[in-house]
Parts: sequence; structure tokens; C-alpha cells
Amino acid sequence: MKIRGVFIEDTFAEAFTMRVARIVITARSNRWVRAAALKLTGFATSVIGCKVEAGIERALSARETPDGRPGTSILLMTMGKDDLAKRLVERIGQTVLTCPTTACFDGLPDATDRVGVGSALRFFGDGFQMSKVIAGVRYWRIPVMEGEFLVQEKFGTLKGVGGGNFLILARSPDAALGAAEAAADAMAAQPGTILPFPGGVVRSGSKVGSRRIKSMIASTNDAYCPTLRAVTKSALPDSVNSVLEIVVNGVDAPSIASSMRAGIHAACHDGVVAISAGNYGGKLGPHHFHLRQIMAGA
Amino acid sequence: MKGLQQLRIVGGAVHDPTNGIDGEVRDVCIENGRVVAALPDGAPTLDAGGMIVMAGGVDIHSHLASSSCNHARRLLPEEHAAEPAPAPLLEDGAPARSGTGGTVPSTFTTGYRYAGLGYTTVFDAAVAPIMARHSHAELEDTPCVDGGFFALMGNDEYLLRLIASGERGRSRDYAAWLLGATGAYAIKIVNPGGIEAWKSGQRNLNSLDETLTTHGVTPRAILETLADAANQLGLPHPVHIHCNNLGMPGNVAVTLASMRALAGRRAHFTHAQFHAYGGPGWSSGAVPLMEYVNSHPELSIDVGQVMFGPAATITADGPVEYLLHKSSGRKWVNIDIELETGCGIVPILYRDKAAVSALQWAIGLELFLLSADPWRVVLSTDHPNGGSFLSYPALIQLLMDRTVRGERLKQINPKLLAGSALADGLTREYTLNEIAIITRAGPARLLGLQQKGHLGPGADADVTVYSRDPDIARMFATPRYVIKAGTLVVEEGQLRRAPAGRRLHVRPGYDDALLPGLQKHFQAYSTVAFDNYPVRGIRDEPIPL
Amino acid sequence: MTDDRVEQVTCLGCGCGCDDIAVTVREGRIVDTSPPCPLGRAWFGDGSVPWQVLRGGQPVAVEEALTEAAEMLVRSRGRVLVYVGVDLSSQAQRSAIALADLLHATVDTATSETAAAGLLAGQRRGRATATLGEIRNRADVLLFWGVDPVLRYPRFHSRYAPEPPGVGIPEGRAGRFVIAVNIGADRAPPGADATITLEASEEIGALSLMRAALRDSRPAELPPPFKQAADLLPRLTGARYAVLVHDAEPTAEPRNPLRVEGLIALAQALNGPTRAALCSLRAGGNRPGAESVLTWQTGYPMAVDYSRGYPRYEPGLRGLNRLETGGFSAALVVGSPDFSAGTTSALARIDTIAIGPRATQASFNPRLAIDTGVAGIHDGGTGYRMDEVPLSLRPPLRGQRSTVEALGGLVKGIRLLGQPA
Amino acid sequence: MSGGLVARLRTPLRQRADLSEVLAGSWTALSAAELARRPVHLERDGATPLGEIFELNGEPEGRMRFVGDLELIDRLAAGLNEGEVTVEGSLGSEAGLALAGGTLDIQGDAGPRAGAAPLGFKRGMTGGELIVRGAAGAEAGAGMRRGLVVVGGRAGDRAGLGMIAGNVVVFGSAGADAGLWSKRGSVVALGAITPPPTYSYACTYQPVHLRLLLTRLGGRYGLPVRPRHLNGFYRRYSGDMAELGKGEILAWTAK
Repeated sequence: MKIRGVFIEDTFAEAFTMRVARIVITARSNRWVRAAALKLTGFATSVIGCKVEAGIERALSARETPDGRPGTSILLMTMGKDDLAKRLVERIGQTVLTCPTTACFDGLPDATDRVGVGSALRFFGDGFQMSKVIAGVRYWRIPVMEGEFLVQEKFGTLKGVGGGNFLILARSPDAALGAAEAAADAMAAQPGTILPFPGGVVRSGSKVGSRRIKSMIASTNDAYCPTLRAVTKSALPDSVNSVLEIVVNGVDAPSIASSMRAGIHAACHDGVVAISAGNYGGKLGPHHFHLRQIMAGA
Repeated sequence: MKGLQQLRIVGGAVHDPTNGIDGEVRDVCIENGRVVAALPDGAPTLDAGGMIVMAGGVDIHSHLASSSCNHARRLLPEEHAAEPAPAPLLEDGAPARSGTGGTVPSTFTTGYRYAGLGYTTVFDAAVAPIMARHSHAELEDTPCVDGGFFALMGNDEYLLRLIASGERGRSRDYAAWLLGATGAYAIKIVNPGGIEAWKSGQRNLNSLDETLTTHGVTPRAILETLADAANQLGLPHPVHIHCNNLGMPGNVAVTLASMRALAGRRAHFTHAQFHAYGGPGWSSGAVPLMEYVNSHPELSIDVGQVMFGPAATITADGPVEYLLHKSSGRKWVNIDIELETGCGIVPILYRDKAAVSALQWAIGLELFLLSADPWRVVLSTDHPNGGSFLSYPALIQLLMDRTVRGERLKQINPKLLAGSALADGLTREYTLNEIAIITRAGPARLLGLQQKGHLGPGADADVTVYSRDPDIARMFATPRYVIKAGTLVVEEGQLRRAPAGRRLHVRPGYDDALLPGLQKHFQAYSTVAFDNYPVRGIRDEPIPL
Repeated sequence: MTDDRVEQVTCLGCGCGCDDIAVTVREGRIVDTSPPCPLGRAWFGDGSVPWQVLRGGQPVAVEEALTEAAEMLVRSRGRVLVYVGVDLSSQAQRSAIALADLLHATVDTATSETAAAGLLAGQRRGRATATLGEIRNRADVLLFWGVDPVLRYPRFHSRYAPEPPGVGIPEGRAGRFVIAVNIGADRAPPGADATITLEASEEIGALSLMRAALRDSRPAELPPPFKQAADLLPRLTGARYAVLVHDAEPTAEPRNPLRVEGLIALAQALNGPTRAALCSLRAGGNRPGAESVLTWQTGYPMAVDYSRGYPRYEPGLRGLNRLETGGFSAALVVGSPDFSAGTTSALARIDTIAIGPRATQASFNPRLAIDTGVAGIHDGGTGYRMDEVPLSLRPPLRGQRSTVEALGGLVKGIRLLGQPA
Repeated sequence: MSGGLVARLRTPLRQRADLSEVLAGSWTALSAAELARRPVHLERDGATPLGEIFELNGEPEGRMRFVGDLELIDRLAAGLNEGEVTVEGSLGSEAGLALAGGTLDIQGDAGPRAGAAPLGFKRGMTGGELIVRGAAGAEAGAGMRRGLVVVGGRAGDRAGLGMIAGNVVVFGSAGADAGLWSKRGSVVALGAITPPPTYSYACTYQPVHLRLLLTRLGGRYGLPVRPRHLNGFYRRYSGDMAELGKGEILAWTAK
């Protein structure tokens, strides 16, 4: 299969089930929405080193938010539910509670699995906090120097999917970067998904484990490193001199598939040799995104 | 009102521990309201085949007919509204009364419900002497049970003055006069000296030898004086004591000190559970308490078991209710009563997930299960303080069935149960005979009621017949038949008749030399004329002493 | 001719319940009561009451009247009102309420138009109170909140406080600090040791602020009227035993319905720093008796409706008001209440029976009227003092028919007819 | 509101009617015929089936609408804990007394003690939403423990008296002593209000949670919430200092 001359390898991306929460941050203006969102989603690329993977899902207009102010929705994902609750409390407590004019709401109101967030953060109120139930939902009003921080008591969690990916194999670093940027831009607008890595792009794809150090969970994916073509069992065609990966997490498999489709489409440009994907032979992750199937559905 | 003149209850397994009968199948014969040795052939029979026959239950300590109860009733419209009690339809066409339930039901409903449980004798444990007239009126409106009350004396101004001036004999005379004037059955002490301390600004007394500053007397002196008075007057029931420091961590020390203070004297210590807390934090003090009780045959206790659910605390112990109000935020009544005593009321909820409630529950059971002599350890919930009397069947089940008990134990908050004998595993199960002792034979004996609590010839024909049921709680909650003074009042769980009960009271003699001083005291400080004070016209004669 | 002198008679002329009255009787008439008290003299009068039984204004045998009354009540197609008056012993009140239960009737008493606010507030919060003997013997600080007892409770000052010496107050009045708080036209006693005056509109705020100050939550700056109230606090908290006295009965002055709850809450709160009690003055007759009996028989102190076969609490809509809007088809009035013109004309439209003192002189012309004795004058039994202490009644005169007897006859008549469905 | 059961008064009431038992307990699953048998307690004539007083059309399916001159009706939806009840007109006293859940939406006025605790009870509403689009009598929401009372017009004296928690929102002016003796809970005043002296002024600010609450009132019930209410400032008073002091009055201010 080829798209605009780019070879789509007959392989699949292997992804994992993760726990996902969607939070909605609102503020007086976009400036403070963005300020809180960027801090909240900072240092959250991979559960391996960051304990949580997070990203901005999309901006929300004032009409779309619970309090009628500008906002944004953010997805946070971890491997387990308890872990997710801890990360939400930590991150909302440190980056939203602290940020002027913000309020924080649950973006998964229909999820039946719920974890306490406001119920933990309220203790910052030192007994001065007040709770309010509005339309059957409990919120906490925590007094702060600026006024009040409003945060929902409980946040819904769903089983989501993490680790959807594809690899852009290109003739040159410029071509790889250009294609990756185009893919990330195309995927940013996809509902229900986030790209947890910087700019949505990963240059350091990894393999499971290490050749030398037993305790390491992951190490560089030498088969895709162009510089190692001569010293390892390379997976790269000769013409490839640079590879970039796009990683996408989402609330469910269809969102990821549709995001990958848009991304691959955008990535198929001059200078790109092939699109591949990372997997572990299908033994580790329950979700398999076959590139050709995805693209055939376009 | 006699109903049945003669009745032969046939074929039941009789549990009559007073007369040494433990489940033997035999007839119980009744004639003119009394148990008799035999009846002529052809007397009417009641088939109790396969059933269990016991004397009617005797409640040694309840709060059912006093001005304080009535204040509690008034305080709980929410409970009454939630539990309307339409009038039962009586077989003899007599007009029965409707009422309301809750933790403090209306009087008629209380009488019906006691009878429905197979209880036929009940005492209100705390009546302010000046309110005695009120208690008699409430008891008249509490059908189906014989009853009386204990008069509060441990904080009485005149008595404290007599004790302060060392007049023990005169104190005894005054107690005798007060019993007769109020138509009471026994002497009750609540928080000796502590209520007067609460009223006079000293707030409370925390140990047996702390001096009540207004009078210069100690709880010890009050206990000794009134215990001696009861014994010297030959009252059927010894002094009935609610110790100092009710409900406080570490209070088992003052409870044991009180028991030691009265060593060798007959005395009854009530709702011991509320006085059996180790310290300094919350823990069980049941083991040392029961070691003492077991080895001192002159003492008796009732347990005051806490049962999970709503309750109303009603006590003369004003200071403890103030603290409960402050800690719980619940509504609170305090009434300081006429230089005699006090009254405090706070509704509460015992939750099995609350650590202190769970500990209280466990301590009560420990007292029962560590008891070596069931004749001296009576079943009570201090109704409605530890729970309603309606929870007696559930309590009996906890005592008789260690599986049920163990399951319940698993559900409660274990935080304060470290070192508790119950948590360590008490495997004892009460037998039916032991239940008969702690619910009728024992309390009747401790109350000195020779015609109650047993089924020997001459006993009052108060009989409860239970259908055997593997569910013990259900069995005790719904007796098949209840007979009160020979009248069949409950049949198949339905109230059939509601005869009036008898008043049980005493009128001991005293030295008339008491009166001039007492009259002077009335003139100086009382708001009621001396001659108007005594209750007159009590329907039944006093119990002969 | 010899006078009979009956000592230690209990007077129900007001809620003080003085039981030290000497009554002089000559030829069946009361000719003197001592000590002299205007309300006592008015209560006893000469003790003469009618002893008639009338049907439609014509004399009839009492048995006949009772039978007909029973029929009237049982056959009544709509609801029945049983009104329980205050000039009755508790025993008579018990019988009247038993009748109401039997008839599935609605009970009304004087309480619902007089002291209801206090009872309802007491149900919400409880209360801290004391019997009059405690007040007499302990109260070293007395605060009279908008009431001078001398007018409606003439012997309160001399029997209970502040005048008499007590166990803890050997000096009597000199040993007590008296605070007077005037609320609009509701005046407190003159000659107090401290007096403040509040506008009616400031009353609830002042009561609340005193409580806030006890919690150290008093706002820093207070308008002057509130400040003088809050400044009273040290007097109260410095007391050994503070007593707040108020009139639980209405006066001609309109009163904020929250007054009594404000006082209840303040008296309770004062028990943190010291001991305190609220004393609620109650008017004459056996008012607290009716509340006490209703409570033990139904769980509720007033306004009980038995129409559904069990007691329901209806304090929001009193029976007499419902009577005026046509809510009842028959009424049994026990005792001799002083009904308003509206009530009187509403009663004229339905079947009415009056049993009680001066029943045959009732303003509403009952179809059947049976005269009985007045509690404490002809009838014995129990009457409750304002502090709910039950007093023995010692009737100085012999009556011809007691209320309990008459009501007993009515119950018998109803039972013969069978209970209503 | 489409569907649901419509209860139309057959003939004008000539006596007060207590409807406290009509919507008690679980009623939304009942059929119209079953509901028709539930008792209305008439002041004079006693228990009468609902169906004799109201003509019932449709099936409840969780919704019921009352139509007619209903001012003599007391205690409608007392203790309600499910379903949506709409009243086209004004009600008598104690509408939605001790409401526990569901919605009571009164298009006209409500008499005294709407959404209050039963007299003598400590605790009132434990949940649900009571909307009075017209004026409410005294003591609306008194003793509320949880839930929402909205008064579209003027609220009588002592609104939210002794609240334990919950919200009372008044669009019109609030009578005397609103929020008096509350422990927790909020009285939100969009019209004139004079806080009791035991409330202390804290600050003037824009409470975010009110945007949620008011947006919902505009959206769900079509109440006249204006941009000035959403975007405006509120004076916050804390109280009642005589009680816990954890309650508040939020009074909208033109600044």
C-alpha cells in the first residue's frame, strides 16, 4: 500500500489499556486557561518516567464550559485507577488551585468509576471550605487569597488506550520533522485524543528492556536508529536517514484509529519513505492498530 | 378484668430457674391471677406443646414514665411522626389507645409494646421526688405492666444537709419519708453529689472523695448513707446506683471505688456498661469490673447494653448531658429540679462504624459474657439510653448465638477494641435458663418481688410462652402468648387485652422526730407546702416490708 | 354561723401555682382568700358555679344528656373537634383526650394560640430550664426580657425571685442582680439594677449578638442598641446561676415569633461559661397539664389530630381556626374557654356539647351542656405549675359533679353505641 | 413539559386539602389509576381519593402536572423524593415540606413554609429542588439540610431560617431575617436583602459556583437569569455568628 508515494508497511501499532480522566479547566481569560493547562500537562510524556501521560485535548469556548467561561479539556492517563486519583490531586492541587481565576471540572460526567479529587483538595481550606451541590453534583469552594477556587468533588475515569503510534521513516531530518509537524497538527484537533510528547512527536522510540542493564524497562530502539544501521540488526531501508514517532493516547480505540489516520495522511509527503509502527509482537498490548486497515478505511 | 379465672398451660417446656426447673415439660396452672399447684380436671387449657414457658419479663431499669421521659417525648416529634401507632383492636371491646413510637413511645404504646415482648413488670429508674405525681399518672396510662419507680435522692438538698451534719439515722428516716411520700419503690442515686455540683457551679465531681463544696460532703458519704438506709429499712430492693463519671474514659476506677466503698452491703449498680471504661483513652474496663462483681455476692448490676441505632439519652445526670450536647451538636434539654435533682436529655445515634459506639457495644457484651453469676447480672439497655427495650430480643440473640455475635463483631469499627475480651474471643453462649434468669428470675429476686419472675405456686400469673424458632431474636420478639395476672393479653403476636397494671411501691416507717426539722426546711426553701407534697390516693397498697 | 378555713389550697389563677392559699368558706361560698392576690381572688371568686344539665336550654337528666351527647358525637358525619380547656385537672384532661382518640377527633387547647412558639422552638433546640424552686434558691442574676411579672404573675417576685431568700441566696433581693430589658412596649420591672431598652425590631438581633459574643464571634463594631445588649453579657457570664425570665403567653403587643427561640438558644449557650436557665411564665389554669398529658398520650404537646386513627401533629393550623373555616361538624368543648366572637359563631353552626365548669353559661349556646366543677375549687386531682411541677389540688368546696365523672359517662355512652369506623 | 400525568381540579375547592400523602414514597412508577386512589385529606370531609377531586389524564412516568385554582392545597409534594411535579398556579402552605428529592416547580406563588422543616422538626429539606416562580410566604427553606429553593419573586420573612446546609436563591427582595441562625448553607439574593446583624461582611467578589447554579436555573427552568447576575459581583456576608458561622449570604450588587 502506498499513499502519495509513501509506503505503508504491513504492520501494526500495539497499544495498552490505561485509565483516563478528562478535566476541564476554566478561567477568566484564555491566558489563564492556557497557563494552568500548560503547567498541568507539563512533564507528563510517559508513565515510565512521569507517572502520568497528559495533554491538552482541545480548547473549549465559553459556551461549552460548565461556568460559561473560556476553558480547555485535558486528558490524563495512568496505568491504574488509584494512581490516576493521586496524580489528579497532585497536579490539580499544584497547578490549577494555584493559578489565578481558574476552576476545575470533571469532563467525564457519565463515567461511573469516579475518584475523589475535590474531596482531597478541600483540606487545603483548613475547615473554611464549603461544599455546594448543584444539579446533583458536589463541588468544593476552597478559599484562596484571590477569592475562591472551585473544584468538583469527584472525577470520572474510563478505560482508555495509550500508546497508539506510527513511525515516519524519511530520507532526511528535515523531511521527517516536516512530516511529523504536519501529522501532529492534523491530530491535535481529533476529539478524545492527546499527544503526550513534546509537540506531539517522539524522537527517542524505545524497545522493551536493555541489552546490558537488567533493571531497565526500556532503552533506545536501535533497530530504528539510522546511526546504528551498521552495528545492529536495523529495520530501516537504506534510504532512510531520520525517523520520528507520533504517540497518541485516547479515550478509546476508535478515537486513536481516527487520529492515526489523520496523522498518517498528513505525514505522507515528499521525502518520507515509509510509515511504520511500533509493536511488541502483539503479546503485550490488547489493542492492535493495523496501519493498512486504518488507512483503507480512510 | 380477670379474664380467665382458671387456665392450665399444657405441654410447654418450663424454664423457671427460681424453682430449679430447666426446660422440663410440665403444666402451669393459673387461678384468679395466681399460679397454683393444681387445677381440677376440666379446667380450660392452653396448648403450649413444643413451646417454651417462662415467667413474664421483669425490667429492673427503664425510663418509661417520668417527667424527664415526657420531656424527651416532646423533644422528638420527628420520631413520632415516622412511627404512628394506631390503636390495637382488643378482644373484649375495651377501647384501646393509639399513640406514637420512636425511642420514647407514648405511654399506652409503651405498655402494649412491653407486653408484646412478654414483659409484665417494669420500673422507671429515675423519678424526681417532686415529679412523683406525674409518674403515677403516666404509669396509670401504661397498661399491661405492673410497675413502679425509684426516687432520686443522691443530690437532694435536705439529705445532703443531714449527711453533712453526720445525721445518718435521720437520713434514713428522711429516705423512708420520701419513699412513702412519693409512692416510690426504691432509692436511686444518680451521680452522687455530681448533680448538685453541676447546679451550684462546681460542674461535676470526678472521684469518690472529691468534696461537694456547697455541702462539704463526698460521693462516698452519700453512697454509704443511702446504701445503709435501704438495707436498714429492709427495702425489697437495695440502693440503685448510677455512679459518678458516667460515660467518661477511665471511669471504671470510680465504679470500682464505689463498689469497694459499699463492700459487704447489698447494692445494685446500674447500667454498668456506661461505667466500665478503662483509661486514659477509650478502652474496655469490663474485665476488672466483672472480676470484682463475680467475687462479691452482695453486689448486682444491670448491663445497660448499647444497641446500634437511634437512642435518647435521658438522665438526671445533668453534667454528662451537657458534654454530650457539646460534643454531638444535638438538641439538648436540661432541667434543674427543685433542690432535688436534675434532668438532661440528648438524642443520639449509636453507629457501628463509630469507634466509641462499637466499644460500648462490646463492653456491654463482655459484662454479660464474663458474668459468673447470672442472678446478679441483669439484662437492660437502660431504655432508651442504650437503645429501645424493643431491642432486647436482638440482644438475647447476641448472648445465645456466638455465630451471630461474631458476624456482628466483624462489621463494627475495631479501632478501640484492642485488648477487648470480646475481640479476643468469648465463646460463651447463654442457655435458655440463663436468659430466664437475666430477664425475669434474677431481676425479680434483686427487686425483692417474691411473686414475680417465677412460676411456683403463689406467684403472680404473669407468663410468657414462646414458639420455638431457630431465629432467637424473632422468637423473643413475638411471644406466642403473654398472660398478665391471669389475663391473656397477647396471642400470636397480637394484643388481645390491655388490663391496667398494679403500682409497686413501699411505705417504710420512720421516726416522727424527723418531721419538725423537715417542715422547717420546707417552709424556708420549698415552693410546695409540706402537706401538699405527698402523693395520695395510690390505687394499690404498698408492698409489705 | 361558722366559717370553714381550708389551708394550703392550690391556686390556678396564674401559672405561679401558689399552694399556700387559705380559703375561707361560709355557707358554701368562698368569702376570703389569703394572702390577697388580685388574680387569686378572681380565680376563686365566691366559688359558686351553676350545676345544671341543659339540652337546647332546657333542663334534662344527666344520663339522658350523656346518651344524647354520645349519639351526637358518634353519628357526626364530619370531623369532630375536642377542645380541652385549662380550668381542668389533668385527670379531666386525660379523659378528654381519651375521648378524642376514641372519636378520631382533632384536639385543640389554649396552647396553640398562646405558648406554641416556645414549644416548637423547644422541639427544635431543646432548652435549659429549671423549676421555680431552683430559681428561688440559686438565681443570683435575673434578666427579665420584656416582662414585668407583677402584672400577670403577681406573687412571682415574692415567692420565687428576686425577693425571697434561698439556699444559695441568703440575702434575698440584695443578693441578686436584676437586669431589665424593655422591648418596645413590653416593659421589664422598674427598679432593676441595670436596664436597657430595645426597639422591637432590634430584639432578635440583640439576642443573636449576645450569643455570637459568647462564641467570640461578635462583630467588632456594633450599632449602639446591639452594643448595650452585648455589654450585658459579662453580667450573665459572671453569674453563678443566671435566669432569663420571659412571658411565654401573648400580650396585646405583637411579638417577634423568634423571641422565645432566641432566648432558648441564649440560655443554653450561657451554660458554657456558667449555669443558666430560661424561665417561661405561663398563665392561669392547668395549661402545662394539658401539654403534659397530650405528650405522654400522643408524643405531641398540642394540636393533635386523630382523624387518621393515630395522633398526628398539626401545630401549623389550630383546631379553632379550622373550626371557623368550617372544618368540623361537631365539637365537644371540655372546660370553659373564653372563645372569640368568631369561634362562638362558628360553634353556633354545628353540633356542640359543653362539659365543664359553667358549661351551661357558655357563650356559644351548646346543644347539650353539663356543668361540672372547677379544678382546684370543686374538683381535686393534679394541676401543673408553669414550670411543669405537678401540684396536688385541694378543692375548698364540694362540687356536685366532677368533670372526670361526666366524661366517664360519655365514654360509656359511646362504647354502648360502638366505636366509630 | 410533555407527557406525564395531568391532574386537573374537577370543581373549585371549598375547603383546605392536605395533599401530603399523594406523592409520598415511590410514586413515579404507579399508574394513574393507582395514584387516583391515594388519599387527599380534606379539612372537613376527611380522606377522599385524589381521583375524586382531580381529573387525571395520562400516566405519570415520573412527571405530574397540577392544574386549577390550587390555593387551598397544602403540603403538596411534602417529603417528595422523586419525579418532577409542576403546578400551574399558586399553592397553599408547606408546599414541598421537607422535600427529599425530585423537583417541585410552582408557576405561581407558594404560601408559608414552602420547602421548610415540619413545625417542631430540626431538619427540613434533605434534597431536591423547589422552584417558586412567584412569591413565597414566610420561612421558605427553613431548616434545610440539603437541596435548593428558588423564589422567583419576593420571599417572605425568615427565608432559610436555621438552615443546616443547602441553597436558597431569591430573585426578588428577601424579607426580614433571611438566613438567620443558619449553620451552613447559602442565601443568594439577586434582589434587596438586609443581612441579620450576626452576619459579617467579608468581601465583594465573583463566586464561580454561582455561575454554575444560575446558569442551571436559566437553562433548566427558564428563570430570568441576566448577564449581570452571571458576570456581576456579590457581597459576601458570613454567618450566622450566633451558630456555627459557616453559612453565607451572597447579595448581588450593582457595585
